[in-house]
Amino acid sequence: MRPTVGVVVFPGSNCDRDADYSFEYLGADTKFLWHLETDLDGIDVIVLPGGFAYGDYLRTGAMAAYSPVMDSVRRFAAAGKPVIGICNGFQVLCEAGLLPGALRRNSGLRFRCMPVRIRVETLESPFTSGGMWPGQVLTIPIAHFDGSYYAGDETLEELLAERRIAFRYCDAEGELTPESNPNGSRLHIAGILNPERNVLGMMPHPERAVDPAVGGTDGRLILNSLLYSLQPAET
Amino acid sequence: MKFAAHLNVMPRAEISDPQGQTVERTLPAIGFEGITGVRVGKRITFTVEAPDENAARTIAASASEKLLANPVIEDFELELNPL
Amino acid sequence: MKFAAHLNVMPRAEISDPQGQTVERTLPAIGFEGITGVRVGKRITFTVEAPDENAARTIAASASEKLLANPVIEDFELELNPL
Amino acid sequence: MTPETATEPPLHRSLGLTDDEYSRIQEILGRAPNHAELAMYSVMWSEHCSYKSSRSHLKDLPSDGPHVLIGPGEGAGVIQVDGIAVAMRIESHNHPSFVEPVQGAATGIGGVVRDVVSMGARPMALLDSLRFGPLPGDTGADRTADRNRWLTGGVVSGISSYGNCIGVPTVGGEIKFESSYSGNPLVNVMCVGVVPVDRIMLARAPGPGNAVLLLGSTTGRDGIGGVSVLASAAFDEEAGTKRPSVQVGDPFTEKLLIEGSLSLIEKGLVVGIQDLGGAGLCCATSESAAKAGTGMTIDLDEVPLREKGMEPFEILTSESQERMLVIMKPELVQDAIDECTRLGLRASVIGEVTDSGRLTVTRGGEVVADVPAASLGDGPLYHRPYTAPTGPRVIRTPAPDPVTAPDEALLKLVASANIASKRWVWEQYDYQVMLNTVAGPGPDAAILRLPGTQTRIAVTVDGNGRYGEIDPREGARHSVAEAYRNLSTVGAEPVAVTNCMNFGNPEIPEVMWQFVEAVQGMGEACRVLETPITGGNVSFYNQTLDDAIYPTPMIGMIGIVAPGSIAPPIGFQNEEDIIVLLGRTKDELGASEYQRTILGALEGPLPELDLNAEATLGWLMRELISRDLLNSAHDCSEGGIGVALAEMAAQGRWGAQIRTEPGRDLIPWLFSETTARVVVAVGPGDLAELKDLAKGIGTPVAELGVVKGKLLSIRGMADIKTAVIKEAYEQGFPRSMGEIEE
Ligand SMILES: Nc1ncnc2c1ncn2[C@@H]1O[C@H](COP(=O)(O)OP(=O)(O)O)[C@@H](O)[C@H]1O
Ligand SMILES: [Mg+2]
Repeated sequence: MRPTVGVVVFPGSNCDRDADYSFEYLGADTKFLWHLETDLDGIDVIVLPGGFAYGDYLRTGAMAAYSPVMDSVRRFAAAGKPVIGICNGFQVLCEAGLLPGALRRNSGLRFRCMPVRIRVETLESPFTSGGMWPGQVLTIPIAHFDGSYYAGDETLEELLAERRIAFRYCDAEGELTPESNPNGSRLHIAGILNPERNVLGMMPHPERAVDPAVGGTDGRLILNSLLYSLQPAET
Repeated sequence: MKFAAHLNVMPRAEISDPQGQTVERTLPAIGFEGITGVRVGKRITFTVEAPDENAARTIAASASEKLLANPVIEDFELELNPL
Repeated sequence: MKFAAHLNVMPRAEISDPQGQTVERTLPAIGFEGITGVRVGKRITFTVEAPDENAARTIAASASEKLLANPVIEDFELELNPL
Repeated sequence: MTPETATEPPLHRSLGLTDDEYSRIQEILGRAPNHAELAMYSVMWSEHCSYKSSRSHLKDLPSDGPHVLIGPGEGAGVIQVDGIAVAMRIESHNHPSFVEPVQGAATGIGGVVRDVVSMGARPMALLDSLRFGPLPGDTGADRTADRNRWLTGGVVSGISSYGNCIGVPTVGGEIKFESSYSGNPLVNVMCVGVVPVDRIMLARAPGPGNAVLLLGSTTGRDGIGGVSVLASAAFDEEAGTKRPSVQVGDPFTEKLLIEGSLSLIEKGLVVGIQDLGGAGLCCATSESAAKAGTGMTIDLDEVPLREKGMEPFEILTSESQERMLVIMKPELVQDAIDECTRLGLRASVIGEVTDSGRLTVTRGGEVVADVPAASLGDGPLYHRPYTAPTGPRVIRTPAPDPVTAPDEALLKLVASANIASKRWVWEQYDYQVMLNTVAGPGPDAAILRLPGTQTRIAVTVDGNGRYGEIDPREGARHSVAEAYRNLSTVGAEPVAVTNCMNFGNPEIPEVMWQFVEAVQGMGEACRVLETPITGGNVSFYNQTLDDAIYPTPMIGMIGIVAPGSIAPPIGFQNEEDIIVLLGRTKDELGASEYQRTILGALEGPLPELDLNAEATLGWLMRELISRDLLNSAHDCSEGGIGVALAEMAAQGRWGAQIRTEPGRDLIPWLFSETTARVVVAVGPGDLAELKDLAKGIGTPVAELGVVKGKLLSIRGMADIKTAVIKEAYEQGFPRSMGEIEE
């Protein structure tokens, strides 16, 4: 079965084509969903791609969180289907209340585009269950100005207790050194899951690390894991 | 009726404000001593049209809460004056 | 003596404010009618230590002009209160 | 009115028009122009729009070649690569960036991107070429240093915020510091775009009866008339004070404008399209009508305005950003408006194409301007006098500085803002979005995959004002050669050039001479290297008081990478690789970075330039790379062999043991900027093949040494640890920007 990946396009999204390219590269069917679209029939995965929805004006993701498509995405997620928000998409998920916390300006106060290392913190999610081991270090690019994850202490404790941190910034050895945190995120958080574990938000761009001609290939692990999770279980 | 709304949106007190800190560190370097506790937030001004002040306040406050400020990281103060 | 300074930095009236315009165009779509003339600027708060109010005002105003606001595209308003 | 008003110059002069120009307008119209018309002529006949000083010289540039589809004269040049059209263009935004660096640079990106979109192309890459005065701590730093730093940071953040937001990767560029730019920085931006050949659009308004649409932002009082319209007391004074001196970029609207324009084109709704740049609506309407031999009526009441009380001349000449003009069949207008509405983009029908040959503008039903459309673009042509400077031009090679030890000099160069890694800059740019960036920023040239294909192109932008100051003709030739070498070093075959000529005031004969010389030098080099010029941009008046900037032609060059050819990295990869210099080193320290940073001087003579040697070296590099013989490669440019080796050590895994040429002085050998040289590393087993190839084509080969250990060890010089070189190279720039506390 070829799963169908719905790539949401907000006004100002700019990694929509990249997500489309990479999922197709990995063998999925894809469909663009303009933000006014509310019909998600036939869609197996929702991707909220990176970019600058509404120019990132006011606050990243703030206006996009109110796009008509987001109500449908909420229902889609509530039905247990997988949603992945990448970069700007992560920001939208937080603003829309699908994930806790918020993304603030990088602590260095500059946009950063670079490959970073992230550590796989849990295998319990469709995004991390296939072909990864706990503590595995992946190299994935980031490209953001507002990627500093913030949540209050209580929320952080909850995330830890429920093992809902999917990825943390680390060094080549998997250590959480201060230099390895590119944006000042609390607990080095690079990606988190919702309580039901079917919604992932992450700042790094796995879709930029799929085609070896233009980047690494570690992003495939995440996207492939997601695609495998949709295959009917073999009996 | 029209009302002028002034909204101050500041990072919440318990949250560190790297932008404010950077400004604070830069100031002495360019000759300004004695400035501390710098915090940088947003100021948003707009006009609300509503039947009366109460209605205007409801609109403005709820726009602030829902869109203009993010309660996870920001506090806001709203001021409303008839125009 | 210490003074609390509140600085409002707004895009100058004749300068276009894409941020404010975009917010304004989005608000009705989210269900907020009657909001117009949105402008988005900065709010900066800090403490000034100086021998007297005049000295504090001089420091704060000149820091605003030189660093905190960009007079080419922004206007600012400064409020100072003894602490 | 004050008594002085009576003696004030006539309006046309305060608008920057000469008496002769004014008479010509009267002749064209058969009457005196009204205010709006006068304003239109004044902006259209300004240097910026009419190229009145430069046109007669630019026409001789070579612009034909097997790949060129569209040469100079359109929004962007277009070449053909494997059946795909690639559009290219450079624009300057020097003056706005000096006033407000963030917004100046941002709006500069917006402008050049729209030029490319106006060809129907999707922008796929940006490169920035920047010049500022010296940063604090740098040789030549003076009281402007702090401001230079502020400008640098601002310009980079402007490019970053705008380019990143519109989702076009910034894949390369250059940034240099020289005192000559302290009073006038340069911000040049190049944009590359792609379009299927059969979908290339032109700025034409054919077909009387066709509708004229304005897409994008509202029109405000921004950037009206650029220069002296503002100064005119005869215009409403109050309006004058309301006019902003700076424009604020709106990348979000630009993104919608890109998507909207391309979508209308893709749906086949568009017969002509032009961006609104200099001289705004007045230019876009008159030019597109004139080029199609038609006329146009424009109703100003239909132009969405941002401000109240705008005068017709203000609406016509406003340079508000993020707008495009589209010509289409009237029956398709509704489809177009529906599509724009869906995308959230403003679109208004503002007029109609006519067969009158006139641009007729109405407001409230009254005609407010009515002029022959072609006459606005057909501005005056000047043959400005030019003379070579007469003063003594110091041409002597300064003696090497006896005090600075060679290792110290090398480290100082490597850490200097001009040479140190620009990571601090390019990490602020999203260089990956669109997933076509095969390499860059960082390598000698960026490599891009053309979307949807396996075809790769390489792009670079290069300019050398120091060389130009010594000899503008040679300087331009050198810049072309350096761009050519950078492309060759990544294995690409250079095929086309676009350029931006940055000069001082052309009314000064010595400056005009620099310009004429540079144009000729550029043309000469491009002829020899077979890289036709597809277009360019001229920026004059880069000058404060009597000080013109160094004459600085920027060369943007595109090359094609052979299928299967993989560019070697700069850094040393394998211990025991043999390090080889292709080309010969002469004692040529004139105008070098060594001279600048270590000696604090600028003196000639320039290194000799042998374009044929560049061409052969280029061929050799492409051959070596396509045979996969090279493990590392880096061209020798600023800082010579010394800096090239240091960069290869800084970016690689290993150091090197280098022997020098017997009987040569170390300093000139290390730091001479002799042209036509590349340093490469090859596996010992491949050395013979390399030598054979080089010998066959006549490129000199010298074995410099071997990749080894963690030291850069050059005979006659104290060893330097590679870690120390790395530190200097990586931290130099952040340190200059004040990000690292001493
Ligand atoms: N302003 C800039 N923007 C983007 N990339 C830059 C900038 N300045 C330098 N770079 C990148 O850094 C690398 C080194 O630049 P430079 O030393 O100018 O190269 P070269 O000497 O080969 O022309 C190149 O890959 C270049 O693209
Ligand atoms: Mg180079």
